[in-house]
Amino acid sequence: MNNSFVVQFWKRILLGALLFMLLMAIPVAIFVSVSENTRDEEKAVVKKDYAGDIKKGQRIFFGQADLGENAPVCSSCHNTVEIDSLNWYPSSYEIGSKFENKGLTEFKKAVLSPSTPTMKKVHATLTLTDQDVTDVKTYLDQVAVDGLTPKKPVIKNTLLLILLTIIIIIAMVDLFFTWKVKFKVIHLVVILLAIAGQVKIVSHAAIALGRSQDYSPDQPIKFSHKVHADQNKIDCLYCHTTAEYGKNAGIPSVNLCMNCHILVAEGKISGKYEIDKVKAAYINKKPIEWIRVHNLPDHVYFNHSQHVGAGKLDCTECHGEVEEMHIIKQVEDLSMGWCIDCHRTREVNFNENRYYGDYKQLHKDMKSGKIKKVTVEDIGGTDCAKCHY
Amino acid sequence: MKKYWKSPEELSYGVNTSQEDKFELDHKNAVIDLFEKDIPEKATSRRSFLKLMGFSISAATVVASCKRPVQKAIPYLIKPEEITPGNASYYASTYYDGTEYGSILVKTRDGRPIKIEGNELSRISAGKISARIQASVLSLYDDVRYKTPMISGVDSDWGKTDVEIINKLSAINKEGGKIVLLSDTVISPGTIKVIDLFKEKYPSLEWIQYDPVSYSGMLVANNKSFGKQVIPDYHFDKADLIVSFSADFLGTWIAPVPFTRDYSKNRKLDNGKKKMSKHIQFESGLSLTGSSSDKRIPVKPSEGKVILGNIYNLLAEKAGAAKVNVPKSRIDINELVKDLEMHKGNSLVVSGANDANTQLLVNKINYLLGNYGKTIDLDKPLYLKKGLDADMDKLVSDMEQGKVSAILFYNANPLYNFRKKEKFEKSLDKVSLKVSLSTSPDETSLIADYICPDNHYLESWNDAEPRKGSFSLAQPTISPIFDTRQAQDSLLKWAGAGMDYHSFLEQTWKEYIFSLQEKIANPKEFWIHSLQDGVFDVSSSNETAIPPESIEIYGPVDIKPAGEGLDLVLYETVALGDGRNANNPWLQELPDPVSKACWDNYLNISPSFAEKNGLQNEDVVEIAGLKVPVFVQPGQAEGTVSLALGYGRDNTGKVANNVGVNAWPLVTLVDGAQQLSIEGVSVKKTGKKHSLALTQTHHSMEGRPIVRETSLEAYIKDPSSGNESHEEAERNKVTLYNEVKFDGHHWGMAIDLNACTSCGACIIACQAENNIPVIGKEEVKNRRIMHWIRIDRYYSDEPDQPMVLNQPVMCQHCDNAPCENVCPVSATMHSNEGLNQIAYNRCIGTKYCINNCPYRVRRFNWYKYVDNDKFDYNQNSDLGRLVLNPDVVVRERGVVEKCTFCTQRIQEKKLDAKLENRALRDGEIQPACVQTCPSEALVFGDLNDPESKVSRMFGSERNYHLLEELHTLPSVGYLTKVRNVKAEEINDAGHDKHA
Amino acid sequence: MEKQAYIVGVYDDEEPLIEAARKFKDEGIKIQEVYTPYPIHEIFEIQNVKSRLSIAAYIYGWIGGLSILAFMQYAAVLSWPLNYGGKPENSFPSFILVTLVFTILFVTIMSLTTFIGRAQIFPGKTIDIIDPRSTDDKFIFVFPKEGTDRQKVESLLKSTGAVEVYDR
Amino acid sequence: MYKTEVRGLLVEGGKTLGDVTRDVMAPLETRSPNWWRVVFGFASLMSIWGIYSIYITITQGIGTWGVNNTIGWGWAIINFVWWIGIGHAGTAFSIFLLVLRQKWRTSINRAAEAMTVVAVLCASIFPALHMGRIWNFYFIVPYPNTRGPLWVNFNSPLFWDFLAISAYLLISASFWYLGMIPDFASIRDKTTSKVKKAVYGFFSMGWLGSSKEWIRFEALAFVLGGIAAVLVVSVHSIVSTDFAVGVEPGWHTTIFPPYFVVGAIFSGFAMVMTLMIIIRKFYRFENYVTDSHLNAIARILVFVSLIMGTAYLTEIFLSWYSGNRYEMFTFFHNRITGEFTPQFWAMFISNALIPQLLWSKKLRSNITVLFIISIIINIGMWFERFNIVVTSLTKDFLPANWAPYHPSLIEVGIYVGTLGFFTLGVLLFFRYIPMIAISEIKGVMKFNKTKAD
Repeated sequence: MNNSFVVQFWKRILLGALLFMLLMAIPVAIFVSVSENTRDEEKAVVKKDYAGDIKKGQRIFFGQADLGENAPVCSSCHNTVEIDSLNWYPSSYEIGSKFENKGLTEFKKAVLSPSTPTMKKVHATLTLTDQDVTDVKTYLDQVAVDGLTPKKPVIKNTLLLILLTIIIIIAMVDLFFTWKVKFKVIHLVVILLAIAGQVKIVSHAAIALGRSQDYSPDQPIKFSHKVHADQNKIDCLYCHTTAEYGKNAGIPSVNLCMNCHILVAEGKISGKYEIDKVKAAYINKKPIEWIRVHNLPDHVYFNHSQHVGAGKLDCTECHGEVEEMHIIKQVEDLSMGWCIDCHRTREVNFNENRYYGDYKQLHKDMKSGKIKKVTVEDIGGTDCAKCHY
Repeated sequence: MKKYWKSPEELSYGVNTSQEDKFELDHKNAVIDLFEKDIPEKATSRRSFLKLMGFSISAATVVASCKRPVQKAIPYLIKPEEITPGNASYYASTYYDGTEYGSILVKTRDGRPIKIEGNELSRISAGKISARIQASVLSLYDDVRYKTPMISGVDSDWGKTDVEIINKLSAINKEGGKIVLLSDTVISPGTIKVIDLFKEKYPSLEWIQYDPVSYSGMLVANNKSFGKQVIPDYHFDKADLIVSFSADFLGTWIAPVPFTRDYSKNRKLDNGKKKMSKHIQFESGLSLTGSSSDKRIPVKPSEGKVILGNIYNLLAEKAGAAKVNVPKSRIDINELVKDLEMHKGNSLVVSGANDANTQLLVNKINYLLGNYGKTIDLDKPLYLKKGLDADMDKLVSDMEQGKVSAILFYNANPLYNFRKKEKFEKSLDKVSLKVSLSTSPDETSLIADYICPDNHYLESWNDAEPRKGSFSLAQPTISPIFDTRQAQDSLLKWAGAGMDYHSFLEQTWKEYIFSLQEKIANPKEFWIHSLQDGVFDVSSSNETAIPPESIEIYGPVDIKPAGEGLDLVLYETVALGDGRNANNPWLQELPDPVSKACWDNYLNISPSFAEKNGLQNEDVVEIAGLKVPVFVQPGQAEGTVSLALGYGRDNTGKVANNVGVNAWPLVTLVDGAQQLSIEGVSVKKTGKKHSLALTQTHHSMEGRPIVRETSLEAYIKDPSSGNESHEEAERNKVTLYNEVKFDGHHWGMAIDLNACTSCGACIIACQAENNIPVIGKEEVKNRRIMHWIRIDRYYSDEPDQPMVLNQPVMCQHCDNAPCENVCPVSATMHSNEGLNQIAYNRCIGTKYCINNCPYRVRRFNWYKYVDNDKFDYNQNSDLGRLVLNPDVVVRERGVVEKCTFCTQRIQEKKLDAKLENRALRDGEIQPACVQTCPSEALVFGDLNDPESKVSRMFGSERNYHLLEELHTLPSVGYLTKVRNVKAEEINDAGHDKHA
Repeated sequence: MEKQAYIVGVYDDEEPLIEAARKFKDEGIKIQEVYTPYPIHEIFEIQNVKSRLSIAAYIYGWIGGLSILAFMQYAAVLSWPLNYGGKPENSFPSFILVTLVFTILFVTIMSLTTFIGRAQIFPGKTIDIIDPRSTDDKFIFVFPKEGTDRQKVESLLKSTGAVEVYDR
Repeated sequence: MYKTEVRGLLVEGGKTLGDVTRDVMAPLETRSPNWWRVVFGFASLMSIWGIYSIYITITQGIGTWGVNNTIGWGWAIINFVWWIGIGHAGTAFSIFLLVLRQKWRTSINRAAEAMTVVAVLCASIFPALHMGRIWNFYFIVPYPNTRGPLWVNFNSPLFWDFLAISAYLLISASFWYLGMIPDFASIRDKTTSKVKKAVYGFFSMGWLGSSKEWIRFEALAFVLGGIAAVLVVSVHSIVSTDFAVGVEPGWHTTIFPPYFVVGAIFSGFAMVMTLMIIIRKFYRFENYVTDSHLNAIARILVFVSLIMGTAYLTEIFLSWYSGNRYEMFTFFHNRITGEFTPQFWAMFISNALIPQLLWSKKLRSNITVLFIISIIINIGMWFERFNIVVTSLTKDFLPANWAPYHPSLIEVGIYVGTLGFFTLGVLLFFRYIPMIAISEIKGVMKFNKTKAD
């Protein structure tokens, strides 16, 4: 092919594409950024009758103020930044919120004469003057309003998208104007790869829209499934009582928690702080507002008893290795394809459950060896109206 | 059938210790902010929390933007044992609103009632309920209900209200002033005891039971004949010949549901039965009952009386009894009398006239025919109607004379439905204390000094004795949504009883009703048992005594000849009855079984009258001062026009206000009984138009074999008679592709057209079960009604004397469904259980399936019907949406929907079977329509099971499929209608003449 | 783009042009390009230019048709067989129309692409217009200046009725 | 080679090649005439009503239309089929005649193709709008997805329709554009305006007119023409299956595909006639669009009208002959007599009877008569679609479902809007695109000479 033709052709196409991309960049960026879960909360400021030095308080909290050699640094246990992992110790925000509406004396008492052994041990070397306490309290009040420092974003899709756009622009500029790289093929490869990357990001964002795989929100109580299910070997169905016979697996009510926690008042590592929340809920008659992790759209009917009770599925098949999770997380994407895939391969208790006796033809086929197993699909498990009505 | 009964520990409900009380209250206050601020939170039960809880999950998931909302999951603080979130519980209860009685099961999900079903243990309603009872659950979530007690129209609280009322009542009592309690018929033994207690405290109390549609004439007549002021129980199943004079016993007369059930028992021809009852109806307007009859003779009401007299005379002549003075009837009745004589002891003559003389004649005729003790039971009378019309007039004159100092309105709304409401209102001025116990605003409560809102019946304790010896209990299924109090509690409070109605009722049952039985030795156990069952019947022998022979027609009877003028007949509609439920949008939108009109009342005129006066549908005429549109109703008797009661309400709520005209003022009083027929009216054209919302506008089958009918005579000769085209279709059946075989289940439904009376209960049951929106008059007029099941009604024969054919039509679940094939996006296809399924979320709304469905059973969501001010019905408010069934998706704008055979119910029962490790039982799965059908015309089951009832019905020679010649292979079968007439009568009237 | 030097011969009618083309061919002088306002089939023959686009289109047709049939077979029978109104999963007659239309669509798109590639035209292509009248009413021959016997060409042009001969 | 003796001169007035370019370019080079501006304004008003109606439909729902549970399709589908029919002719015209090597097509095909593209665009608005959830339109595309994957229903005529119309739009647009490339080059080389030079130069894709370009151009034109000829037949056949696959009485018939194709050609040719008369009149192209051209179209119309009449009668005959009571009711009690009598006879008279007037040579050469008849045919064809959609749906199998149908103002508005869009499109075409294929006209000029000799 004529070289000038190729160059010209690509030039036009790419310039067109560039223009198009610049036009599309704004909506796409918005789209991609909103498809990432974000949450805003309203904040209100409460007036106080004391006023300390926030800066000073912050310095104390971060251990920058000189409090003596052995004084523990608050922030080394009480995180001030949002974290993914589980920190049993209350974060600065939690402390702040807990004491937000309480007086200085109460705060001071809690800090300097703690009740739990862990705290006793750690706080033993802590010496604070009244002024220090006021400063820290003022700082924490502010934290209670502002919340934790958001964690540093890992490379977010939006940024990646912009980066790729920049790469494309640079490659194009070089291709047409600066001519630094002699081999034109390199430009093309770079541009094509970058575009492919962008398409991938956008399509993934589009698919993930309305999905929430890996969703793992902060819960009001640092409830660790690992501690309960793994270390203490509590069966799933002990708490999620209705999974076998009800539509919902059920989030245990506080009285169920109290079955154990009336005795277990203090965790080995976690101390009292989190368990106290359960107790508080029970005493104050305030149910705990858990954040729902596994959400299905309204147009899907899902029944736990069908899967756990009749289908004899293990919880982990859909929820993953919950007993390994400190913070519960949605492991599967819960997409329709995921459901259907399982329905296509999963065997039903065809011979054990007398209900299936009605499927005479399948039984005949099974007996004659025509089929080896009966999957959910064989008995209509991929029909629309099994889940959508 | 497995039901989840109320569990014993729940019985402590209502006797909360104060600590628990506080606990619950705080607890609820905490969550109430989360969901809903509109509902005042006062009630003190865990159930209200559950209600809100259930609501939060279903409502909070509307994804409005791309942002994923954080969904909170709030568990119970302390989970009640008997509630599993996401699973339904059923509680036995009782419905009685003064017009209809039903023993019911209330289905609750997460603590809120969402559906009413029939209680199969009841010997009266036997698991079947009417459209009105089905719809009653919606009125629980009515926004207009009174939310707090009110003093002179200003919100108040119970403490203050009680103190003031007690003070005033005591003062009146001291002065010896008369206190009147005006209620409708009270059938609750408990309530009667409460009123007795109230009377003890205030001896000047006069209790008047006032029935707007009264049976006063019958009560008086029976008193005169037998010394019993009661309504007897009728056994339509035992009658082989039923002659009814304007008694719409399948639609509105006394107890339509039990009557329909009994009636259809003797109309069905299943299992090769060759005998059925013969039903002859004399009436003016075409009623539901008339349309089901074998022979319907349109007559003027006055003519009906003449005919009765003639029948009596012929019978009396043979029996040698005294005759009455009666002019000769224009209608030849010799044949009928002969027939009646042949059916001595198994015939039944009933009359809907509220006139003691006519009822005396009827009594005498039945007596001469030996029907007492056989088809009529005086020993176990029905208590459903007790009001005497004379009492009301006496009350008005008492009030005018200033004799009445206080009046309490309990389920009574005379300012709407009393014939002289102006006079009543004026005389009320002289009453110093007016207290209304109304649940929601009505015409009467507006003028009351004190409004002490009653609970909705689903929030209340109660009992009932609809028939002597048959008791039932009502229990609350949700704590009061608003700050309301049960009327009985109010009365007890004012009577200073220091006891709430719950314990009072329990005590009453333990003391009195307990003693009526011997089976259970422990009163507590008896109470729990009754509460679980919902009903209690005194066991007694089925034999009934024949009343003494000494009855005589009271006084000399002279029957006037029928007048020549135009008669106006007022009637109750099946949907609205006397109008007390007018604010229920489901009922307003239920098409009348005969006219297929909704959202209006109208003057029915006969086609010949219309022609004579140049009137057309929708022309507004003036009659007795009312301006109403006319509706040309085939079968309207010559010389009569008829108009429905129950419309024209004001200040009742956005649904009922200004719908239709109020016809109650036209009622007249003759011989101390309110008459619903008025002689000598005139109709004047106004030249205006008022549009009517009709759901069917073409009434002839055009000679098509749609509803197939035959005569009993022909049927006995050849069971497949009338169904010849079925054979033809079977013969011509060729198929390009092999028919699909269904392994496992193949759901099907059989509909016995002989049993269906077109009462419409199935329509409302379906609406409640499947979250079907109400669309309002304008949209119904645009022919967009959303009901998934409809009842087609065709006329054959002459327009002035038509034969009526009814046919319920829902999705036929065709195995070769034309609709499935044309959906481009695979939103609708066939399940391996033979269901025609639709995935709403896949539908893009091309409406091709609607066009390609020869049955036109698919519905399109033309607008957004939820949360849209243009459709300001129950789905437009948070409260109204609480009635939604959480198992069924609320459809979005722009998607097609249709009958699913209640897939959710099929799945539920299948799951139950799997969990219990057993095979499904026949009849276990009941779609909502089947469950409620009072005549059991609909049967659902598995066609793969040769023993199932539906398979047997499919095997009947009468079975055919709608439009089977199209080879759509429907899973719904119809059984031909058989009329108990001679073969030539069908041929005359049958299919070809009107083509 | 760099401009090449040409000898241009202009005719104002079709017949002399064809005559001339024949003559040049007989003389063994290669005409670099002929520009005409409309297609002249005789010139194609003389110049011996050919297009194999129709063969390509035929092949595209087979590819498109077979692939859509295979796809439908996969989607409707293998991937997720569904029961639409009792029809068999592979309801072939229904597939015919889709196959037909998709084949046409496929051939169109592929032929267009091939045309653009082979004829090397695309929107906004920069070109060297030899004589703007060639799209109006003139027919022109173009010879490269280098390696052409100018005299002979010019005389031949003149003799065959060229109205104008010029260098460019 | 082919000699046009039957038709007389293809181009009259002794035009030279240069004249052709100048004449065709004239409307592009001069200021738009006043009538153009007036009509443009008027069409814009129609379009605004249309856009408003579309807005209401999308935001409030199909409920704003007059359709209901019995009649799921109303004006939207009538208009869709009508527009598709009109949009048929352009391609049918130029492609059939191209394949048949009918030289006289050259002066008409450009306008006909332009009309096709605009009409198909107008048509495609309707199926999109009549969907309840237009925002889920992409469900109709069988793309790999995470739903299982859930494909589409290949049995559904609507899917065929979607594919056929997208293919048709793409192909007619490319065919149209392809033909314009040499003409754009002509304009580029001829015009004096710099802007026009740049713009037309861009769109001419670097066309020079070398023989290598020409031979590939011709090859592609024949490939596209050949396959599009199949498409012309298949598109309307597929549109007809929307009805023929349905069970409704009056729909379920095998005559539909040919009947629809012929009907489409009929309405399309009538519209071509309308347009050509306007072009000829207002742009003084009498020398290019000669009387003999119009004569030729008129003769085709007579012929096609006969086919239409036969089709109508066949349908009626078959409904009787089949003995199917539903079919018989639809044809005899709902069309020929009954509620829809006026619509049926409007269709029959305007499509089967009135065009027969064109047998007369005198009438055929009267431009006014031709114009009026062409308009009548288009109205008649609209009624044909009305008959098919509305009469069958309003009164089908179960009389209980029979319901009346009245279009709402919104539905009418969308139709008027598409008329506006069409007019706007055609006006822009008049203004900015050579209305007559310059190079093709030039190509056939030589036959003039043979004739003149």
